Amino acid sequence: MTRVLAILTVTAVCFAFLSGLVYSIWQIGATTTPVDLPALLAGNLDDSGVENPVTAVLLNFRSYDTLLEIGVLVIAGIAGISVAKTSSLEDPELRTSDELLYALQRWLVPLTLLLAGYLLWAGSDRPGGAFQAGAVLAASGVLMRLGGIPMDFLRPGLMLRLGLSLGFSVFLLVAVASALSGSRFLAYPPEMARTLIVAIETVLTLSIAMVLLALFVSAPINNAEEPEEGGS
Amino acid sequence: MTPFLLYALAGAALCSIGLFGFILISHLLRKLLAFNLMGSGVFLVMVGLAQHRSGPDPVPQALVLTGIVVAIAATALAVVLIRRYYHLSGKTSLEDPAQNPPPAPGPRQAREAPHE
Amino acid sequence: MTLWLMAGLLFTPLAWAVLTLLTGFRRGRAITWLGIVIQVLVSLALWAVVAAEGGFQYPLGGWQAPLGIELRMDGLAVTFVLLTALVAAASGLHAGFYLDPDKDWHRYFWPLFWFLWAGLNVVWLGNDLFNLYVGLELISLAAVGLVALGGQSEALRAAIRYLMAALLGSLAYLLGVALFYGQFGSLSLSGIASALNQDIAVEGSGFALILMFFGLALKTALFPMHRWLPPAHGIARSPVSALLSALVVKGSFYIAARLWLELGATLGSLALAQLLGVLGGMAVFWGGWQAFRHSKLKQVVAYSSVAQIGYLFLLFPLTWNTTEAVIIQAQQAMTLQVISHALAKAAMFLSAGNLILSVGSNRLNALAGVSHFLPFSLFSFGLAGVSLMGLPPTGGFAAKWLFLQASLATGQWWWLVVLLGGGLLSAAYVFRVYRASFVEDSDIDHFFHPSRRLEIIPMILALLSLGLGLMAEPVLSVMALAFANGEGT
Amino acid sequence: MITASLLLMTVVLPLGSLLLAFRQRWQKVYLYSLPLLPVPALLAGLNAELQNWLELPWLLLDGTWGLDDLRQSFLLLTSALWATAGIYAIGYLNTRKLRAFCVFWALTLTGNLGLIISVDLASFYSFFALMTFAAYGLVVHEGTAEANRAGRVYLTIAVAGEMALLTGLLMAAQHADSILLTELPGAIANYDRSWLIIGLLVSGFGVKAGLPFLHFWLPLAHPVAPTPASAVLSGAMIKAGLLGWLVTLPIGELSLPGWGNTLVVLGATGAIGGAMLGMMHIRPKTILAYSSISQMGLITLMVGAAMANAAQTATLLTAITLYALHHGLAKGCLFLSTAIKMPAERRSRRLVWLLIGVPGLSLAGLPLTSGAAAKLAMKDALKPEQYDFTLAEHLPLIMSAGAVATMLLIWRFFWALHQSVRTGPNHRCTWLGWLFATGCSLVAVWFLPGVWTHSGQPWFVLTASEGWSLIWPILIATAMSIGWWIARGRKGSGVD
Amino acid sequence: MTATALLPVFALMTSLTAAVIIFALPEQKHRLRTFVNLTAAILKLLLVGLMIRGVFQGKAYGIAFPMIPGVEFVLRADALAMLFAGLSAALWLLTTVYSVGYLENSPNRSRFFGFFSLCVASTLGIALAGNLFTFFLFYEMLTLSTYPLVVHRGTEQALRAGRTYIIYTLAGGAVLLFGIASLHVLSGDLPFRPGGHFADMAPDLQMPLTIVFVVLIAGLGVKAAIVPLHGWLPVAMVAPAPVSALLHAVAVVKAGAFGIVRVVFEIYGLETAGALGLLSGLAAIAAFTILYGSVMALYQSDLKRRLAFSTVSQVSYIILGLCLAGPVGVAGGLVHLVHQGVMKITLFFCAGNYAETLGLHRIDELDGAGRRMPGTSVAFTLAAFGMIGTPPLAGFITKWTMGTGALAAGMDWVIAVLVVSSLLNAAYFLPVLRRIWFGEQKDPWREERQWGRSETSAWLLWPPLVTAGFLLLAGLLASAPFSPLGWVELIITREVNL
Repeated sequence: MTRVLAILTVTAVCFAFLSGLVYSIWQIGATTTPVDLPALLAGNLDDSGVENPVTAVLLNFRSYDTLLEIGVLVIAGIAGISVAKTSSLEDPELRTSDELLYALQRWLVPLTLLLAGYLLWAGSDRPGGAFQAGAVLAASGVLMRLGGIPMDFLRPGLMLRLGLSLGFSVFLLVAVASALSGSRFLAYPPEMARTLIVAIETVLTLSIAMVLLALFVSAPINNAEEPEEGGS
Repeated sequence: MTPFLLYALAGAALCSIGLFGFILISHLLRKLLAFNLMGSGVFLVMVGLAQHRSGPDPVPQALVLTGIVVAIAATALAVVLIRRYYHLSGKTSLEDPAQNPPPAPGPRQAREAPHE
Repeated sequence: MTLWLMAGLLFTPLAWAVLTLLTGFRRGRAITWLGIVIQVLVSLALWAVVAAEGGFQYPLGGWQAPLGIELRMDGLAVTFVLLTALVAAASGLHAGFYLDPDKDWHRYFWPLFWFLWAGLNVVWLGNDLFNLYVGLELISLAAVGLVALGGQSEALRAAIRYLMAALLGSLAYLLGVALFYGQFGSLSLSGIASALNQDIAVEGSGFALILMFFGLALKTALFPMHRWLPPAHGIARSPVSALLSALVVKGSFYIAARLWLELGATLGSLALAQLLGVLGGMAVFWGGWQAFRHSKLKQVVAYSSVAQIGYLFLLFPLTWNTTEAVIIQAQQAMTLQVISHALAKAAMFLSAGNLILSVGSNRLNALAGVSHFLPFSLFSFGLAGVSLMGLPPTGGFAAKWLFLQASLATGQWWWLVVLLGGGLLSAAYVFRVYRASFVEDSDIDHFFHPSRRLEIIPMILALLSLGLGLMAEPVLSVMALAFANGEGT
Repeated sequence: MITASLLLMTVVLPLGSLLLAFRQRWQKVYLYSLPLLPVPALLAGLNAELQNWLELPWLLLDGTWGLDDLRQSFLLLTSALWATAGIYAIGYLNTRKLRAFCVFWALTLTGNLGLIISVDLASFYSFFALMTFAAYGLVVHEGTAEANRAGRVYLTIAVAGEMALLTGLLMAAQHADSILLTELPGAIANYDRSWLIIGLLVSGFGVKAGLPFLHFWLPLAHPVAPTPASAVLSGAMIKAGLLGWLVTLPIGELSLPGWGNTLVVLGATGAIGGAMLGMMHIRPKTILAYSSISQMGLITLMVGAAMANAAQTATLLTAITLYALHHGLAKGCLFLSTAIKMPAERRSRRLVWLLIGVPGLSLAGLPLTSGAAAKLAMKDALKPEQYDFTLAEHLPLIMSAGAVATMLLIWRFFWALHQSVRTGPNHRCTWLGWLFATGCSLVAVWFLPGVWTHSGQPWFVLTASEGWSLIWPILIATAMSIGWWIARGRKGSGVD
Repeated sequence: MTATALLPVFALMTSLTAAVIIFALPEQKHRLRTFVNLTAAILKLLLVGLMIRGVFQGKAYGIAFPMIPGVEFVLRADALAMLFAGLSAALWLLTTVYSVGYLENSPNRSRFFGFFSLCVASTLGIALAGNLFTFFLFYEMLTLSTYPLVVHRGTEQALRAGRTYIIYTLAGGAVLLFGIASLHVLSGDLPFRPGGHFADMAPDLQMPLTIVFVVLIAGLGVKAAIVPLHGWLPVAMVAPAPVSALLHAVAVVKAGAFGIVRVVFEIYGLETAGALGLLSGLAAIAAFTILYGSVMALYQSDLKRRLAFSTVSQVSYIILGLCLAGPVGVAGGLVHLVHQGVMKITLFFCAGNYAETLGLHRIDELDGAGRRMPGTSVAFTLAAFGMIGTPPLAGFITKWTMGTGALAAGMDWVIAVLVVSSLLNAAYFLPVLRRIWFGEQKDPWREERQWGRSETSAWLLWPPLVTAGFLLLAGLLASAPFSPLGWVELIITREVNL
């Protein structure tokens, strides 16, 4: 009975939400924006160092967002490995000995690596970029992991942590360097913008892949735990 | 009425469905999926609504990209936590622990009082 | 000079997060100390700059507002930056001694701590709606990570619940941002505010505002949406609880307040304002009552946060459609409440941690006879409690006083019930703790004295919250100046 | 200068004597010093310049002390009585609770003397209160259940009286806008609600003075106190109430026939009713206490007359003073005699009985005694033709009835004393004190100021010449007593 | 920042600093703590004495700085302030001495003395507060610092008393805060000013001002133990004797009464308050309280409870005095502030002595205590008679001045109240005295402690003797220049414009 009631209530709430949202969208769709950001963007695209406006926004105009976004990712990674088993990442249950998968892996992994590289490179002038590349890279890692390929660098050790933080650190270093050189935080010198962006994208790709992979791999099986403070 | 507005409206619908699931489902992984559904809805609204008038707009696209990363990070973290929670308590939902205490696999005794 | 300071402010936490990620707990601690010193100095310097010269905008990457992200460094922001520096420094220092260095997972405390700090600074300075979203997520995930750090299933349960609430809140907020962007084509808060001032049609944006408020209120744990907070804050390590209660919930509230102050006049409505106020009032009573009922020390403190947060939401009804003077008063009240609650609650959680460490139990009645041993921490707890009760001369009192003034000036007498009754209710739960410590019939003869380092930190915080009441005027003068500046831009 | 120091010493010496109470060992010394305590007062009474106010601006609410005619007489009476009773006390008291007795004695003494020399209200009231409360200690000194009960009654009524006084004095002082007692009567006279003040004052002081219906404590408290204390209670302290009336009531300012009537009725009731009630008792001290009520009733008559006719104030005051002196000394004497143990030897016993008898008869107005003088003075002052208030014409009758009643009561006392007296040796000081008191009552009284300055003719002589008018009530009463005695003897019943 | 500005601050700091030092001292350092305590107390007495002299010569001491927007923190020493400050400083010294003796060999002394000093600091702050806001600040500080003292023993009963106490006082504080805030909204930050601020108020302010007055009095009335807000006082007597002494005599109830004085005199002004018809109502309540407290005291068999109800009754004398609204009546009320303090502290000291030395708590156990403890009993007797209003003690001066004032104001019924109250006082004090002095000791003393030849510890004996001496002198020398009455008259001529 309560269940039905709960469903009814939630349905009503969701419906109200939906109608409010639709009404809003409808209303907003009928107005014009006071600020034309795309035009502004197009006007400044040349100074950004990349041709693809999305990448320009991501890594130049709103690079702060991206920096923080990577930060979020790193946090997730940290939090993930913080609950991971300390000694080994080997989880026998996760290992499959599927022949087909193994064969597929041998083909797919190099392909995905290539794809990742392309995506990264393409990012500067068409859709693509560090995140997409990183995701693809991570996917190949997952495949390898499922195939039972040991990946020692994923043990929670310095290597893993270095890997996690690499992209972020480089990004940050660039940001700080720009500040140190007298300009503002995160302001790239125009002549170096493209180089820097590419460099950042590259390390980011690695880091993103690393984080995603680590989160996938860090199977929390350790029994080490901490009781609540003064817990009884 | 451009297709973009349709996207936005579809996003709204996704949001509502996601919300419904998010509230009602107690299984944590499914709840998380509902959340992701909702997230997608939001991203659709964001892009659709912005592009409805001025055509392709890279800014919301970039925002959505960022948003996706954030959502993925959150999802991944949630999954990790949920897995560990499951591992420790054997449960997949946040039911009231008062009613059925967790069959904890032998939680260690409370930290010894420092004086002992 | 200012540029350097800004770079320092933004850079240090992020960089230190990376640095501490690469090291173990002990080295991380040493590094953190250095970072704390830098952060505090930078914050102080910035505060001095703003106090002397007024606020300024800081376009990141050199890109001006609609296109790039501009940070807004006004008096309010810098005050919160400074507050964050103080509380975070205290919590960080405390954690350095409080956490067990031999537990491997504690090394991750430091990076999470620094990311949290960074996220908070993002929020205080943010003027870009989407940037604020990212900042919120940064805070939320770091906070969840901290709650879950090495915890048992209960801690994980709390963390998951917290995470779910935070995610839902973020999405609601993001949806609002999406609608706003669709409406105004801009993400800059001040840009939207100036667009609103030009009298454009705003049909439908009210819903966006409501969505954002819903999301933010959920993250702030406003009354009916508060249920995630007590488990999370109660079960986390004490320094973490201190950070969460003192700062994290304030982040989302701060955004809500900024939104309201910039956009509320046009997009808000009387009903919304009163609704938020009423929910705040109910939070005060419900939280107070729950705090009174709970038997675990940290749960009491956590529920007290729910109650104290309720006061903050009085800002909305008290600034709706009224005179400039009253608005200023309400803002000042809110600011003081944020600051004093942050200081007091941090002091309270830290000292609660010390007390738990001392008696080896989380239960309230385990405190029997503790005052016998004159623990410093009990004093700190008590002093902080005074501020929560809103008794003079604490900051809590100053805030309450200003809220009272604003309520009376706007004729909204019903808030008096909240302010005065809430004060009494908080007295009830605070005195329950005192009372427990005065019980003489237990014959405990062992009492572990935590190191003085652990005890002195909450004491300083408590004294600061006490002194805030006496020093409210100078502190507020910087803030008031900033509001005036901020409005024009 | 001397006046000032004597006045100060009057109060300071008894108060200072309290220091002797600090050590248990000193209590004997303290006891022996009791007779000395009123000495400065006695000297002051004899030597002080009259109307020479001593200003004590720091004291209470601006203190003023001093003596005038009235106060001088009262001071002499009081101090003499206290001194003799003090001597008596040395012999009377056993060692039990000596220290407590001495302390309350000294305090009561201080109050009693102090109120006499006070000219300002605050001091007066202070001393009055001190006396009232300290006397409680004397009343309950024996610690018996009876004493405690008496003490309780005493205190209850006394406190009520104090409050009436406080109220009356407050109102009077507020109206007079002065704290000086000398200003009060005039102020009260001019006050439109003077009846209230007068009523309060009459009843307030009436408690001390044993006014009928306020007297209940008196026959209870006076007998249970140690004998020397009873003597001063009945002899001196009761007069404090009278003094209070005299200094506060608007006597001589205003004729208030209504109050005259009231007081006369009360006085008559007291004089006759007191005696009647006393007749029913067999304890000598109780009988004496009722006698005090009766005697005070007679004095009340005079006060009433004075209230009724402002013109007669001067004569009446003299008469009142004289009567008070006489009664105080005689009553003190009689009280002291109640605890005298009879010598075994027959002749000595007769002598003792004689010495007891004379003050008794003096009360009844035996010629050549102070009682006779007092009676004559009273008669003189209360001649009905001088007054025009309603009850004035009944005054002689009342006085005669009073005289008869007095004598009857005295016989009753003698009889009761005879029943209860024991034989045995007396302490030296007991003898001394008693003899001293008797001496005062019979002899020294004639040398007191105010006694021998009336119209050039000494009272002593006058009493002899007016012998008959004094004697007949005595005779009637004696006859009645004998008749009753015979009747009772025939019936052979015991005590009533 | 001249000396004149800093003197009040210094005076305040002495006890605050003492509190801090004491808290920091280890529990075992008894002698050092006693030294710190006494030094601070003496120092403070000196400072206050200095200020009293200065104020007498017409100097003004004070300091003010803004605290919260629109509100100033004001410390100011005027004659009225010095009345209260002098009382608290003098009695602090004595109570400290007493407490040292009383708490000998008991645990938690560090805590006790620390809060004790805080409590005194708050009292001084209340005295020196220059506006309602500052007053409130210290008023609440007082509440907090007395709580640990009330529950000091940590027994179930003490804790319950503490709860009652804190519920009452905090609720009162909340009400007071509401009143102050409302007043602030109506008319801004109001410093205490002789004659008040509303001499010529707008007619439309009348209604709100009346309401605010009622609210303020209700808030202050809790501490002043006005019926029906007095419930905490008899309960709080479970505290250790010096605490009760302090609560009843100086700190808490006086804070309430003093606040009412400030509000009536220096916020509203007597005339305005009278014109609004507020004084008669207040007078009626005060009169009722006086009688009610006395009647209740009659029924108590516990000595301290009886004293507590006596306080309920006596404190309202102060308030009743104000309502007489004439120079004399007001003087009576004000002087009772001091007199009641001295008398009641003596009584509580003595009650404490009986309890501590002989283990006597109930009145019917006191039989014969006078012989065993004459010094204490003499002090008790003097104080009790003072309470009854017997001349020449301090209480008489109060009663006399108030009575005269009542008559001058044409409020004759007040006399009746005074008389009935005195009778009741007599009715509940005299039996106690009778038992002490004339009762025969029936049972051996419950828990007698020996102190050699002396009746009790000198630390315990002297404070009541000194206060008893005070109350005797306060009455005897009432007309001397620095007597309480003399000082009150100075206040009246200088600061109460009548």
